[in-house]
Amino acid sequence: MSSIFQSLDDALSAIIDGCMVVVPREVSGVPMAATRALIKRGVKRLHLVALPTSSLQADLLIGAGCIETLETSAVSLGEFGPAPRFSAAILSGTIKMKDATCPALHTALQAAEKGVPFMPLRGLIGSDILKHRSDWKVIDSPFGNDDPIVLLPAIKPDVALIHAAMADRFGNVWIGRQRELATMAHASNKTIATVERIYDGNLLDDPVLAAGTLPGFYVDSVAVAERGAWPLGLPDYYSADADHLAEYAKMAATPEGFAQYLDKYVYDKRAA
Amino acid sequence: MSSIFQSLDDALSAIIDGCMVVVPREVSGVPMAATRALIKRGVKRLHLVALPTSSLQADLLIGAGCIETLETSAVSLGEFGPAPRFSAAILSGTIKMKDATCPALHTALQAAEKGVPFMPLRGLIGSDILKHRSDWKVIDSPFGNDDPIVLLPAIKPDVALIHAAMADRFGNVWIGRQRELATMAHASNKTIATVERIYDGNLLDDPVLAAGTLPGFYVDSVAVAERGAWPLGLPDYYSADADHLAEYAKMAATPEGFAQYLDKYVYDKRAA
Amino acid sequence: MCMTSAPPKVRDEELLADVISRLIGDVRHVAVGNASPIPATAALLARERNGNGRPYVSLLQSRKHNFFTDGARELFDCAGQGRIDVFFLSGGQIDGHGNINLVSIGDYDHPKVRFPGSFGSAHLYYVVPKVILFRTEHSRRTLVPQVDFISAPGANAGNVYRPGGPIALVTNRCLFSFAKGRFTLDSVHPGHTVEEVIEHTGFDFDMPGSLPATVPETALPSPATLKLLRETVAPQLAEVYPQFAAQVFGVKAFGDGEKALTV
Amino acid sequence: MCMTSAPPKVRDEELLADVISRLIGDVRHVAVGNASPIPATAALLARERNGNGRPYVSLLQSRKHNFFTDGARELFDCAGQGRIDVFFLSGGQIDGHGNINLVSIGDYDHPKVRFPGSFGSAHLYYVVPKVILFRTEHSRRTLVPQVDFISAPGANAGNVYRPGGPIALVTNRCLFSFAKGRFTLDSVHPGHTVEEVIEHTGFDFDMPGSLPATVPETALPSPATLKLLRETVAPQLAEVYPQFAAQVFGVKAFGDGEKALTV
Repeated sequence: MSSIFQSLDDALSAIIDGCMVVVPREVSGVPMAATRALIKRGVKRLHLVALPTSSLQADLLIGAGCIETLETSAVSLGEFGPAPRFSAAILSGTIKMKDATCPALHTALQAAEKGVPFMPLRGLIGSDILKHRSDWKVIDSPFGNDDPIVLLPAIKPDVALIHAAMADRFGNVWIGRQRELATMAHASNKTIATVERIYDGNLLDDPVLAAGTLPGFYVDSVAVAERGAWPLGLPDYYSADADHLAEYAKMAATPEGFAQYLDKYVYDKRAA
Repeated sequence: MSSIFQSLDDALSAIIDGCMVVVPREVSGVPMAATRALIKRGVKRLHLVALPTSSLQADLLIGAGCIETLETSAVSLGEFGPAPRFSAAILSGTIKMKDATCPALHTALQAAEKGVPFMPLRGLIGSDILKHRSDWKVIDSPFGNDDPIVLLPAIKPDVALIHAAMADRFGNVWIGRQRELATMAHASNKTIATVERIYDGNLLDDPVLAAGTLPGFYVDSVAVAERGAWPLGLPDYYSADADHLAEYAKMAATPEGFAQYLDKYVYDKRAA
Repeated sequence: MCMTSAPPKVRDEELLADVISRLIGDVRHVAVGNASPIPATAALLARERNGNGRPYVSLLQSRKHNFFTDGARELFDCAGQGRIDVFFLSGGQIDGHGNINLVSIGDYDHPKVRFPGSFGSAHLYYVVPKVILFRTEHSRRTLVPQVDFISAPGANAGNVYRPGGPIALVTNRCLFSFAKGRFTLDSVHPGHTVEEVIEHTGFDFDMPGSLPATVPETALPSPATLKLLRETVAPQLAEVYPQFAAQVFGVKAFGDGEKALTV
Repeated sequence: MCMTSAPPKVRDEELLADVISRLIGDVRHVAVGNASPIPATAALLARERNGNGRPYVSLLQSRKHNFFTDGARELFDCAGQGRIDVFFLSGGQIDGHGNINLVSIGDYDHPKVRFPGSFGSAHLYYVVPKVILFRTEHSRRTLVPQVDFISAPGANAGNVYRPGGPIALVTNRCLFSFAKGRFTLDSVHPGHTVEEVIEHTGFDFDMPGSLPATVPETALPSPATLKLLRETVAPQLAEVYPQFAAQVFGVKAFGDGEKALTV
């Protein structure tokens, strides 16, 4: 069996222009090294599904012109303020926004995980989110008192892109408590993982590690990317780099500052 | 905080006559010590949901007259043959059987886990299982080509009864890869766990153990029951006792033999 | 406890946390979303006041004060099960019907201002029995007659399944309670007035007896509460909100709270 | 490979496993349910024949040959995703329309015989592209004109979503293929005859050219296949089906295959 490990660029080759990519929320291990590699390569017209929210990752991809459609419940830099490129893109109408609410995205991916065309969810009725989502339907529940309930169509991404602590040579990836990464992989056609390091052995052989492992069966390629979530944190591993995020918030406030940020931190022009 | 650990009988006090109890399949850690205690106590009219199948546990409870309604996809002793008390009860009409198919039960419990009144599932159409389940509905999917799809109502058990390797004094229970135990707990009003042993520490403090842990938040009582799945196996711990299961299959083939089995192994008349 | 000396100076954050902790009441589980240091302080205060580890407090930003092991979905599933009793929401705009707007100002397709987004509000607002709205900026810009975009409505007509909804709105100026689709001014914080609240509120609200004079002043935290806040709650908070804890309570966190993987 | 000596004696189980392994074909993932030693043998044989670790083989009874980590649900979710290419089903009764009965004989409410139940058949039969029916007892008792209870139907009318279904039925006497709602007798195993198959089959089926004489004999496993089965597959099988492996292949398992928890 040839190794599942590839170079970062090779591992990302399935993410082609125009494809639908699902990524995890800002605290679940965001593949930031992979995100920078995609921007460097110049990927275009992505349909990004951020499950269920995003911070730096969506803002960077939007600012760099990689996103055509964004489907998420919120984009924010948290304590570092609003996400400036996201806000600018919405105000200027340069991306198509599909506003959602967090559990709606989880539910739509669970529908894909189960192979059903839709799943119901409570809430949403009377919200303007629903009003702007013609792809969501309301039916009267056939159980109970005919109360209305929303049905959400399954989201089946082309690629799930994740970052995690470790993977073994069988492609098994240890995801720990970030179980939404498993749902993302189950729902998606392909899964690409970056990891901090290689685990020497088979993660499924140890009952304790196996409990937190996404099986290699679902994983198409893996690349080692040390501190690959930087400047965001990786649960159970390292915290976010607050100084860097503050710097980003400041620089990305203007298009010029954002371009400088890309030059400095993405396009490897540090030495210039 | 008073200890969550109780005697086996005290821990089981929430399982009262007539209540709905969900139990796991024969290979996921079946609370057999608890099952024997319930029979000894003489619990009656249980609505047992076996997720999604059962072996010795359902057969014992049926033979001992504890079951009014059984909801499951199959009861069998596997390589030791049919489940004799189950078959006899169906032929004589002494229990109400709600036949299902495995993923239908998983789905119905997931519906309760999500707090929705129903969930859809592929398959089932054209099956006589559906014909005999007036509580299941068929709608034309509002997504796609109006194809018919089955909606299953949520199952919300009164009690989830599980057996696992270990629990800590905060009620956290290590369930490993048996993640259906978490869904059972989430779906049920109360959860009772028996465990092989007490873990000295907090299972949630270790990131690796936490990944396989059902939080104590969902757990109402815990009792230590060493080899509590015997004569069935406990994954990652011990295998089933094949000799005993063969003995059971032989004894339970007749009502008299079954009564002797209860005397010998359940009612503690071994010395007699 | 006998206190004859002058009461210690009460900070605004301490007053608000005390108000919120009293709203929480006797419940089993309080969950607090991201970037909510004052509600987090209130939830921890409610727990420490009881002294029995209850209510469960889930701070979603924290690893330690958060028992979830089933991924990002578990919070919402847990709420759907009816297992979250209290949650906190805010809004770029909040109107007199309890509608909240976390999306945008102006026309949705051509907005003038964009906020981050609705997060889980369009679900949690429906299924959590006690949702406490919290907004420190109390102005006609934030408290409006009608929100431009309803992220989640304050109430639903007909037979929509809705066991949850708003019970109160806490601002830097006052405490409103919410019932039957309207806010009532329950108390005004010390140093603020009813007239000021009316002036800075963009929506109509009720008053007890409909007379400004009958609106009580918000009670100050007791010395025992302040002691709990400063000595017991603040150190726990510092792990999750280090800047806030340092600024308000002068307390520093030990380490970064992240327990490293040792495999 | 040059084989001049007499071929080694072929056991029935080896022949059936070989037939099934050829039906599996070039796929990514084969799953095998409980109490199915011959299909498990066939799946492992298909994998060892390719020599590249593919297809993935999930033996649901095994910890080692089973990658699932998301609980008992994952098998069915995986199938729903279209990620299981081959599965095996059987039936207390199987009829000529490919309907299978795992529930009861007689009236459902007052049955004469009760079987264990439908297991996952009413889902897997619909979503797994290649379902291979397997029943070693080939008789008019098991292969009937019409099953008494349809656990899962062989086909669906209308626009029912159904990417999966039966492709073949393997018995101790022969191999039937299944297409367009009917079985066709593809081959008769060595030592059996077409007449015997007709005599013991309760349903109508097609024959190539409609003449008994044109039905070929099932090919014996090649010596290379037998070697793989006996030397490579059997030891792996012994972990999951110790009795079967000992009886058919004379192979013993090492330990009980259960890796103990060491926390």
